[in-house]
Amino acid sequence: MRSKVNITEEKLSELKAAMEIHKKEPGPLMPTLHAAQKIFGCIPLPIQKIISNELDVSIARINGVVTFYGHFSVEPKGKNIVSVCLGTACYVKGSQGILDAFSHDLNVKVGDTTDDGMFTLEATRCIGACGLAPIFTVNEEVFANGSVQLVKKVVQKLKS
Amino acid sequence: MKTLEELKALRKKSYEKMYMIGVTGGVRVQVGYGTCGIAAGAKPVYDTFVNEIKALNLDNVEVTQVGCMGECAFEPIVEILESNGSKTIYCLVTDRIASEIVEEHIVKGNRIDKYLLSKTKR
Amino acid sequence: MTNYVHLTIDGREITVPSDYTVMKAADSIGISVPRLCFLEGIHEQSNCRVCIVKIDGQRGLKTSCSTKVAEGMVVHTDTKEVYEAVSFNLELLAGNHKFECWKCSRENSCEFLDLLRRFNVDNDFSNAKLFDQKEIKMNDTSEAMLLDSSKCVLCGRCVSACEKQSGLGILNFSNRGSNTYIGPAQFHNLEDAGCIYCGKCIQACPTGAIREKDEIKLLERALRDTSKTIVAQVAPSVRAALGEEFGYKIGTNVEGQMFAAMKALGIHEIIDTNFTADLTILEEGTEFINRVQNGGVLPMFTSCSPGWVNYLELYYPEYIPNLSTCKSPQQMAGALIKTYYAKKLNKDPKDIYSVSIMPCVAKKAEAKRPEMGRDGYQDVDLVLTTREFARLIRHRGIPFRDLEPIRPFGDLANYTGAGVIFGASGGVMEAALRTVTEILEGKSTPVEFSEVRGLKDIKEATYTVSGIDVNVAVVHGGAAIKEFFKLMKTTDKQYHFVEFMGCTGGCINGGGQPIVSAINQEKYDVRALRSKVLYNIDQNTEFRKSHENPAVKMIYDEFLGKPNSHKSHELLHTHYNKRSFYDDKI
Amino acid sequence: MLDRMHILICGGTECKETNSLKIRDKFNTELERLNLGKDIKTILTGCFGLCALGPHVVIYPGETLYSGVKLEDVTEIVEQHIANGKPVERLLYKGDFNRKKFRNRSELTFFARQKRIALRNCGVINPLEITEYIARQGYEALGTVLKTMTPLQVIEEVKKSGLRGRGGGGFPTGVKWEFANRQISDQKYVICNADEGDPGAFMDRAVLEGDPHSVLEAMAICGYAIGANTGYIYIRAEYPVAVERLQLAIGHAEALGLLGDNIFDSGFNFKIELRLGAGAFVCGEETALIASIEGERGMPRNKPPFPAVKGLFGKPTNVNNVETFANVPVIFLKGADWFKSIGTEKSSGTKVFALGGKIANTGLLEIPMGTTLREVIYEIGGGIPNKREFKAVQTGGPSGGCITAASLDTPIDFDNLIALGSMMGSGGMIIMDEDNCMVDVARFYLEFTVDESCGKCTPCREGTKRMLDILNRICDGQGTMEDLDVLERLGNMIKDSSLCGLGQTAPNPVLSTLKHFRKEYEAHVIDKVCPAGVCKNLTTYVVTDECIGCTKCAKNCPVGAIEGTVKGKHYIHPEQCIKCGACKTACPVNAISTKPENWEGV
Repeated sequence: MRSKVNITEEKLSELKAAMEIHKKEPGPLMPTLHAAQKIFGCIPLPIQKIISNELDVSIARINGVVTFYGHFSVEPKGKNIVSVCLGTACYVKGSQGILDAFSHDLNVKVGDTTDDGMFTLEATRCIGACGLAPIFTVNEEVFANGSVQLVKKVVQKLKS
Repeated sequence: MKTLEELKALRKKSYEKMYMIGVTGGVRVQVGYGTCGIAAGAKPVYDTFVNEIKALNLDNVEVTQVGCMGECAFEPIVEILESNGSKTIYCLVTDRIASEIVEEHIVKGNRIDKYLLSKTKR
Repeated sequence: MTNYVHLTIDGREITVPSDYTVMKAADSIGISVPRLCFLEGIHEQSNCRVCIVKIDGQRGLKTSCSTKVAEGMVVHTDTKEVYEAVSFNLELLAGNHKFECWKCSRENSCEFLDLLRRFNVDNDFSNAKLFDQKEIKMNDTSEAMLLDSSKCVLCGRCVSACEKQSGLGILNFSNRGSNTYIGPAQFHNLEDAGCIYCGKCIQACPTGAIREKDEIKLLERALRDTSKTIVAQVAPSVRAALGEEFGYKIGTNVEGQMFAAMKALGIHEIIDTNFTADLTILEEGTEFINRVQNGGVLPMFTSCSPGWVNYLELYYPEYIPNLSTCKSPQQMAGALIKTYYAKKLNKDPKDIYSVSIMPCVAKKAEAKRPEMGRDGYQDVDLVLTTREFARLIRHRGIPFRDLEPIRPFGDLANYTGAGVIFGASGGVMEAALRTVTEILEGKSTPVEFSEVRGLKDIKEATYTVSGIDVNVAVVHGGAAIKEFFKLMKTTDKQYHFVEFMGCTGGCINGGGQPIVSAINQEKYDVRALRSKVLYNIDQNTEFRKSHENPAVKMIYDEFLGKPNSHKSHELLHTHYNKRSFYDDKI
Repeated sequence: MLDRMHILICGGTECKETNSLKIRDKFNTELERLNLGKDIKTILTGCFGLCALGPHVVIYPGETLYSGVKLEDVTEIVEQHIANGKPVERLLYKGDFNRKKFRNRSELTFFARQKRIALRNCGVINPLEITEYIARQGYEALGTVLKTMTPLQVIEEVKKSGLRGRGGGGFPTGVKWEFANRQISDQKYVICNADEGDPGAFMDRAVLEGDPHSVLEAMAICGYAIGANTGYIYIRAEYPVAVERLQLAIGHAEALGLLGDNIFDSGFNFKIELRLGAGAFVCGEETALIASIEGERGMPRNKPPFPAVKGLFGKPTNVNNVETFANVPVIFLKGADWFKSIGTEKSSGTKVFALGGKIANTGLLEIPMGTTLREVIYEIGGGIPNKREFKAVQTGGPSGGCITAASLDTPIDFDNLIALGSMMGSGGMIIMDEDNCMVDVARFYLEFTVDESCGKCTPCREGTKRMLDILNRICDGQGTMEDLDVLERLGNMIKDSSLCGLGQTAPNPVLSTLKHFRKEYEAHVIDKVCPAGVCKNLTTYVVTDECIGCTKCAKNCPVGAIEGTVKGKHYIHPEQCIKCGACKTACPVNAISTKPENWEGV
């Protein structure tokens, strides 16, 4: 089961409040989308429609912006987000192997979310910690000097 | 801020505070707190310094965050500036090492050579 | 004052106004720079990179569509480097294109195919063993249109047309890089994406990626079904544009050949939608007079353009009471075909196959509205666009240019000049005014109301009719509709009667009309040329006012009684519904 | 350059009052007298901050600090110190800030060879405290500019400094400002491009995190110069720490009246707002960045019109990146001449690089332009670890190219790197060793551009994808020689006909490796071997005669494919080997090889 987007009245009013502020600024769409992504964890069509009505921008256009940027997503992400840095410094130090290991151990394709909605696996671009390459992050936590062994350990811990 | 003189006065005051002008035995602990440092574990290190120095009631020691020094592979990096002009850079600092630095270097005044960046790199 | 600059293109020294692009400068001396994404005034994003040229002293190759000329500039449009780059770009596009030209709606109007021919492009990148092939996305559940990513070259012309001409923005790019596709948000189905089916995107598309739902086969089957009587109606604007599909100049009237072709195809009964256009004037005019005299909702809006009706139902449903309850001429004709005409032919309505040939894509969906029929059958069974009709004629090998023009017979093929100008923006208004003023004034009034003619987006006029100032407006094209509603919400002016059309220029520029290539859109004022055909016919008809049409008089006498009678309400009027889109439940 | 002597004389206001100008003249005469004038420059610098003891003189190299220098002391300093290398003990600064004891940092080559201008405050001040920035002369440049200079004078100074944009193209910053200044408009904008997206580059992050005020100050100076009252910082959302600190810094600067209305009582107003990027590399291109702030897909627009004419919301806009801005205040503190004296003739100043990959000292460094790649890699960077052989250095990220050992003595500047088929880019510098497959590296970069291409123009959208298809096949062992030809032709076509910088440079990693490492490509195509042992389908691991029989490889093999006795040469069973490379990593003597027999290298 894919985790469903949780749209509550409370979150909606949070979005509305954010839009009230941004509407007054020039170029309100990006800040609004950042807010929506933060509040709901993704920006599905119903949310896009609300933004469309409020900012008078067509839904297709909003979706065009949402799908253009890697930071926004239309589908909800998993409970845990594993991101492996594929910046050059990390790549030449073997981060592809780490990504493959996560993909194998979590049984999920890169960019996808596991069926139980527990994990999303992403490849990210440089997060600027190249001195510690290869790097990966699980949710907010950063793991430095990654290795396949470390992946195994982390996955075990996450699954338990 | 209306005039350059005003700014310069503030600058003088800040400079003196930052570099402990006229303070005897002043110590400034700079913890590298950029993304690299944070990723490498600067937060517990910083917290350790703050807590231990508070516990020891060392009011002439200031702990501060600074940006990246560039030596990312050796983060977390801590630099100790003393009002006598000496500067010491420690690298790959952990919270345990941080305690040790407080005890040995800051309290007793003994530099701990084995943790020096200059030693580690060579 | 215009400034001029001197430049050299392919060795020829020329002088052009300084605001010219290199492309325009080249065009002016007959050098045809290839182009694909460029659609003047609508899409000037220089993203296809097919119009690139070499400019001395500048790094790389420059797009001629966007580079302005400069004094002393030396341009080469056809070096080896340019040729290679253009060929390569075209080959890259071909690698993702599904070639099924024989059944493609753009078989003979494909700008992409023309370029592939011109550059004799190889197609090595389409080798699925060696190169990744894009996922094909099909958006084909709508009754009117479909979107087929396998033919899309991502030029973005449709996106700009929808935004600028229709004022809607139904289509946009999604994703990025090689995963980019064009469509509604999340490739949501078109019928639930706020699309009004005006078809501006189709006219903008250089290939067949976005097109009307191809229903030629349905007619082919019906023509071979011996149990059916095929009754076909044809809209006013078809005769003004159909000729373009057979090599005639834009603005040629091919009415007689059109009827001859219908006959040649094997269509049994031909009626003219111009007739029901006249009927519409009687119904709508009467409705208008009633609203004015009895304090009804004003302004009254016309209702013959289904694109416009879609627009109102989707975006301004609060104005539904303003909309005339009259069906469109197509649907009026459909209703009469299966009732009055069936009886005349002595046929069971179920055995009649009612076909309409329309300049319009939205008509396909209009015909399928559930309220447009009775006793389990639809009044119009099949709608073909002008383009589909032309393709059918071609595929059947009918020598259109050699056909002897004919006049259709039958009662419902009679029309007045008022009926035929329905196809041009302002035509409905003018036709209505011809009749309404005469009825209200009780005496003969002028025929021509030139204030409502022409191509201005929003046309306004005030006529004093039996002492009352009647404010009318004519609005055409989605973008102008949006504009007009803004205006109407802010102004104090009380409008009485407003004609709306979903397409700019009216039906003559409908989404189902022959495609005019980007280059020809630059060269010719298509809307004006086609409108002129209709106004010429109008001038030469015996009767120019709808209420003078003897056939109209006859049908009221024989069948309907009088305008807005119970019978006509049952057959010729309808109702509208508020609609919403992207209606996923949260 | 680095070894040349400099005499820095404090030219701060207070020192000037105590004769520093005359002292400099005296130095010059004395140097002239000893015929040293050519090699040694005297420079008036900004205040050293020890004004009570001025005037100060610092002699480089060695950073010897003299204080309280009088006119009559000059001869002695020149004769003793400069000519004979013996410091004048009696004049050495002896206060609490004994410079001699400051040696710890500069003892490390890593720091010693650097010259920190953009990074001057990074790792030195607390970025959360505006007072520490001010303590280091922060906002003095802005104050001076607003109080004493006209916008045109400001632009002239920047032009004179020779500062070029540090974001990639290297366009002269002063000229850019001039374009924007010339436009007549009711509204103009300054944008700081902080959308540092090159994989493996993080110098902008370091500045924003370590010294946010320097960027704010520079933007205000730029605003004054071009006539803008609003600035936007477009920053990657991936840099939360930097975002937070910038937000804080803006608040502090506003509270002190250093941003906002009527700054320094000059009538000049300037406000700065943050805009977050959302994960699109192409938004580093200025027109795409502008589209993004406007709330559109980040698709580049055709130039001209340039942003200076028609930019954000259709108004004249000047865009510079973080590092460029970070240099600006220093130019006004120390003078354009001082700035111009650093670096090379056409590329003045310094450049920050993010050194990464197979290098001992990964990290951030700032060096004067003109430093050679060899100095950077072997002296500052500490060379290649693990006894591996250097293979290539990649600069300029996905837009750049690979530079080989043969070109290591090239002085780094904008033009030299372009001549080598690479580019400065934002400053990523990735070192690769023999274990890196250059075909795979080219593939990696191309995968990046394919992912990050905005999809607007045909060559970039479709062309890079096809190049990637081909490279994937080559790495898989399915490539043909014809493919190499198509790669080259396609690459050149994409360079020539793409709309924006991303597409125009996207083929560089492929074209430069094809040029320099063609043999490696051919090994993949003809011999079906990946010499570096990266492309799994084309790799066979073998133990060479170097083996000392330590058994480490066998112990580390996850599938038990390695057989051997202690002190005996080991053997890898190819049919069991899963090509994970664990043995190669474990081997202490580099005795496990993936190279084909008779491989002579590239």
